[in-house]
Amino acid sequence: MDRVKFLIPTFILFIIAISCVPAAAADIVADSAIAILPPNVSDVIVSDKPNDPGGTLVVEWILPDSAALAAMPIKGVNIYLSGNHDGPFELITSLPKSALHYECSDLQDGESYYFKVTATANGLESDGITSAAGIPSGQWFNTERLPILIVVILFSITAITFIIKARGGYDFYVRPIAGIKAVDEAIGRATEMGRPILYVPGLGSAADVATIAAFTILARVAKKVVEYNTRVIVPNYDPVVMAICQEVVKEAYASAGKPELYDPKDVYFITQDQFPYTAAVNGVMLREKPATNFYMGMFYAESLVLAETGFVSGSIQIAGTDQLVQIPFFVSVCDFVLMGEELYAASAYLSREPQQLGTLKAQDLGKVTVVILIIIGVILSTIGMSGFANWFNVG
Amino acid sequence: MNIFEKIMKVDRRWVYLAIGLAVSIPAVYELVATYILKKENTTINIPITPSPEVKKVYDFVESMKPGEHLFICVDYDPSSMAELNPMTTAIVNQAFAKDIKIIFVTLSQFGPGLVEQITSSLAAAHNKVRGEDYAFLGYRPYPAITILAMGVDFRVPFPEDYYGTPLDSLPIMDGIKNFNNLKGVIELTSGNTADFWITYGNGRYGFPLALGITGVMSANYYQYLSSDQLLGIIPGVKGAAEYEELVGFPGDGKAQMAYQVIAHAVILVFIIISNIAFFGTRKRKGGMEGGAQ
Amino acid sequence: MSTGQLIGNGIAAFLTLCIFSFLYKDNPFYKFAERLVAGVATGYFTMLLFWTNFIPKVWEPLYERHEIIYIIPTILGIIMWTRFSKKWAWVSRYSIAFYIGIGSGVAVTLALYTYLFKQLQATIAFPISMDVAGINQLLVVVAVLASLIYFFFSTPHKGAFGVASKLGIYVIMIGFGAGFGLTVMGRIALLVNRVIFLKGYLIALFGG
Amino acid sequence: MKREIPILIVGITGFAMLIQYFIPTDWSETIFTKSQDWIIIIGILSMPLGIWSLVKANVNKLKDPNEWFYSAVLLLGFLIMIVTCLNGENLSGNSIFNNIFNYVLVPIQSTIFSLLAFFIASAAYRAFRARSILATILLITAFLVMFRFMPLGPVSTINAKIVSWILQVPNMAANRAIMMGIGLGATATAMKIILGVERTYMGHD
Repeated sequence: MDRVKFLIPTFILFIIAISCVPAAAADIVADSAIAILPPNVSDVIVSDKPNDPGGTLVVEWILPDSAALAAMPIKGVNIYLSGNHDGPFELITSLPKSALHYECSDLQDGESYYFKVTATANGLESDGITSAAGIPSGQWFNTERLPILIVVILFSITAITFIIKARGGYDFYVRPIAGIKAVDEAIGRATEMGRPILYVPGLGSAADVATIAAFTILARVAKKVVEYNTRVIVPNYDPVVMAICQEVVKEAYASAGKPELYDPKDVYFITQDQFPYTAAVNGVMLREKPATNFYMGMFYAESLVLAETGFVSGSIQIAGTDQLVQIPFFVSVCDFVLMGEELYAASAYLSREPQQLGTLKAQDLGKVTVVILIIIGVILSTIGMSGFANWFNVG
Repeated sequence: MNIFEKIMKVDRRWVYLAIGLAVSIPAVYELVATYILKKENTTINIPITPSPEVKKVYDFVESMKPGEHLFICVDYDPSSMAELNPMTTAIVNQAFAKDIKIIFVTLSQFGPGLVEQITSSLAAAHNKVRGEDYAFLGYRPYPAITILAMGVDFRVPFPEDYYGTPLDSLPIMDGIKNFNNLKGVIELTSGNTADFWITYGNGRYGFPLALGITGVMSANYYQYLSSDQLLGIIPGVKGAAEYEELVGFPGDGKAQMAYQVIAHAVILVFIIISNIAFFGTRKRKGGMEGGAQ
Repeated sequence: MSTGQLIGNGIAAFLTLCIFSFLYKDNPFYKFAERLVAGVATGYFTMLLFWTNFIPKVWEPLYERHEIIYIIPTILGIIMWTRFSKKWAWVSRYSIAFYIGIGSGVAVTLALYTYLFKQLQATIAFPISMDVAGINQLLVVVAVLASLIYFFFSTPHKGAFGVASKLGIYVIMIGFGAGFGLTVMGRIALLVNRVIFLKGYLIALFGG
Repeated sequence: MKREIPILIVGITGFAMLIQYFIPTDWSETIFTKSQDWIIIIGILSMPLGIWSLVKANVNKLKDPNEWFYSAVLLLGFLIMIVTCLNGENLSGNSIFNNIFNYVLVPIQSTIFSLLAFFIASAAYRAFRARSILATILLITAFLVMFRFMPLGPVSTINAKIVSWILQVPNMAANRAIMMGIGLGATATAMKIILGVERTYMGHD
């Protein structure tokens, strides 16, 4: 409604402005002392800034048609602010003509504000258009992020459904993954050779999901280690990660009824610096000669240094990481690699608990959805409807 | 064990030695040439074919007229200097030689030192005056916010330049309000600021944008070439060397290129040998089935 | 180079060679450098964290600004020390739980946004057409779909599904090959820097 | 008490951070920044655990006739860094602390990093053999990408075009698919942790 109310006068002004232009141009050429004001801007609209904590209004305007204004090129706009429709107005900013909107912040939520926008040209200023009242307010929900919320909810519902189904005895097919099958064999091999197992949980912190996935795999490895009566060495980069690894390994010994065999010296801290840590783990590999090396979690440039040294010391190597750049190096050097999502799937595979497998099914349904969205999205983009793609640009 | 099997199982230390030698050759050559042969120019001249994405950046700067403005954003830190400094130097050399005016900004914490280092040496070489031929506006954190603010007016995030002079008193900034008054932006980065320049810079204000990035990053940014969000990319030392070749100022990029080419050649030769040996052993095994091993 | 720098760089050059000696085989020099750097790095980071994190994030808010709320994380942090005791070690789980809870809560939306939504949007943003860019886009879409199918866990990779998943792993391998090949340049550059450092030191020592 | 409360804490904090993402208010922002700060604080205050582990292991080794020297070096390096930085101003400038950083830590770090040049070559030598279709694809792509460094005139020009295509089409597609998989996997794992389905990190009692 506000828009319409303002469209009529601005349209009239616009017509006047355009009809003035040839005359104005002529006048300026003839006698620059006669001041003709620049034409006004139009469509000054004030709105609350969406998805913000409050206190900000957005002012938009439309500049006069530049083609008709060759003689009086608009330089920019001045923006004035007042608490009353009739002023007094205070200049708050001058913007170049390329600016199409202005965000005015530090305002009081719930108060009415009026903006006057004037056009400037040749050092002169138009009399300006005053907006309707704008009232800033904060929002409780970021609507731009709605797509993510929908996905979170759908994903949770699917996962919970499958978990419940699985608890009820529903059996899922899961395809074999070589790297996961190799875990048990690798531990058996260590026992035969009488050598320890090295488990490197990477450089991530305990707040990184990949590291948390690494804890789960460690739990499984430690359990097998106890079963086979061998030894697992876990050098750490982060003290919190170390504390959790100790807990996980200790638990494996306790649940097998051999708590006295757990040696806290085997799960230890080295240093919180990437390459000194790498050098020390290299040293462990060459001196302890582990039969099997596990690299699970987040790895950066050290991936290849570790994997090559492990190869030299003759260990079987199993790696898993979600660091895209490092996967090629693990793939080239290690015997088995869990690539990206497989690292996360590994915990479900290894636990064999039905509820864990249930979430794998949910992940797969997620992929089906993604496949469908890609097909629909590309078709829509191809027929010129790019709005769909922007829906995923959640900011 | 025949020759192929020996090659297949060659001690890794021979590979290490080859790489070590490959990388030492240019260095040793330089030492010998400088101190024994007393030569002036010790750079090994490697013929370089510029790739299309680098050529486009060069052509873009080349198409600018004297007095027009170019914006260069130096967003890397000293740890990636080796890869990125050569390309910055080459671009600045080209622009200064063409009397193009340059505005520098950095969105990296350690950037100011780098910019000062580059501008002070190159400006002297080209007789350029700070404030007239080039300006350094300084460093601001929060890249997205800074880029958006510069799109409105450079004076919003940078009321004064790095040296405390108000922008309005700099002759070079006369009539330069925001990106619209510039010909284009070249972003040199070793981190995620490139994403901000693509999304908030090119995406919002539509100016021509070129990237100079490290080799490891390059795989992720080629997609923006096909979608025309970038006009060109200079990837790593190789891109820098190509740029230097185009500009005609041989510098650190070309000097490093000699090491790179030899080392890459060694690795490629090893891969070829390894595959010849692999097929050799396979064939023999097939032919000598059941025979003595 | 000043005498001080010359000595400093001499130490640096010696340590550089100690690390390189590892390429031949493990030896006392490497072991020396390895242990030295582990000690120095731990000392360095301890003091760096102390001055740049502990002081502004714990000491100043609590002791100087009296922001009572900071007692909570401080207690959670101190609780971690119960791990020194066998009997009370379980108390540290409270802090670990807090740590992991925050981490996974942030991870849900972050992973969806950066890994899923951004990639999805980038994949579908461009139209397919009959020119080079359009055909490339078609190939990208097909390749993305095939690679996604490779990661299906709960369906046997047989029949048409098997063909797609096979194509997917081929595409993934091309990606890995390209990733490997692209990285070589940066790694060689690192070694070149060390060689140039040693060369510069030799020149400073004998030639300069 | 030992297990249920921690799992409850994980659930509450995880759910709170999840909800926080959708709420654009000031206090929601504050919760986010504070929580990140608090995690850092827990991390810093956990450092003594790490230092204790390192120091104890090396003090024990001082009695070992083969190891005592190396452990002494480690402990000495550690102590010198602590002692030389008891004053925060020594973090930068021409202090002993900063000089050890520049002349010991930095060169060793960058040398270990540069070992990658050797390892990448030996890995390429061993791994890039045409053993299977997959290995062959890996080999050919890596070969072409590295081959772009060869200064061979027209051959290089054609190769540059092929490499450019590889990077823009299959390489990008592979990266995107792997990333989308990671997105789903990480989300599922994080949800399992928040819901308490995944709790191995906690141990029993």
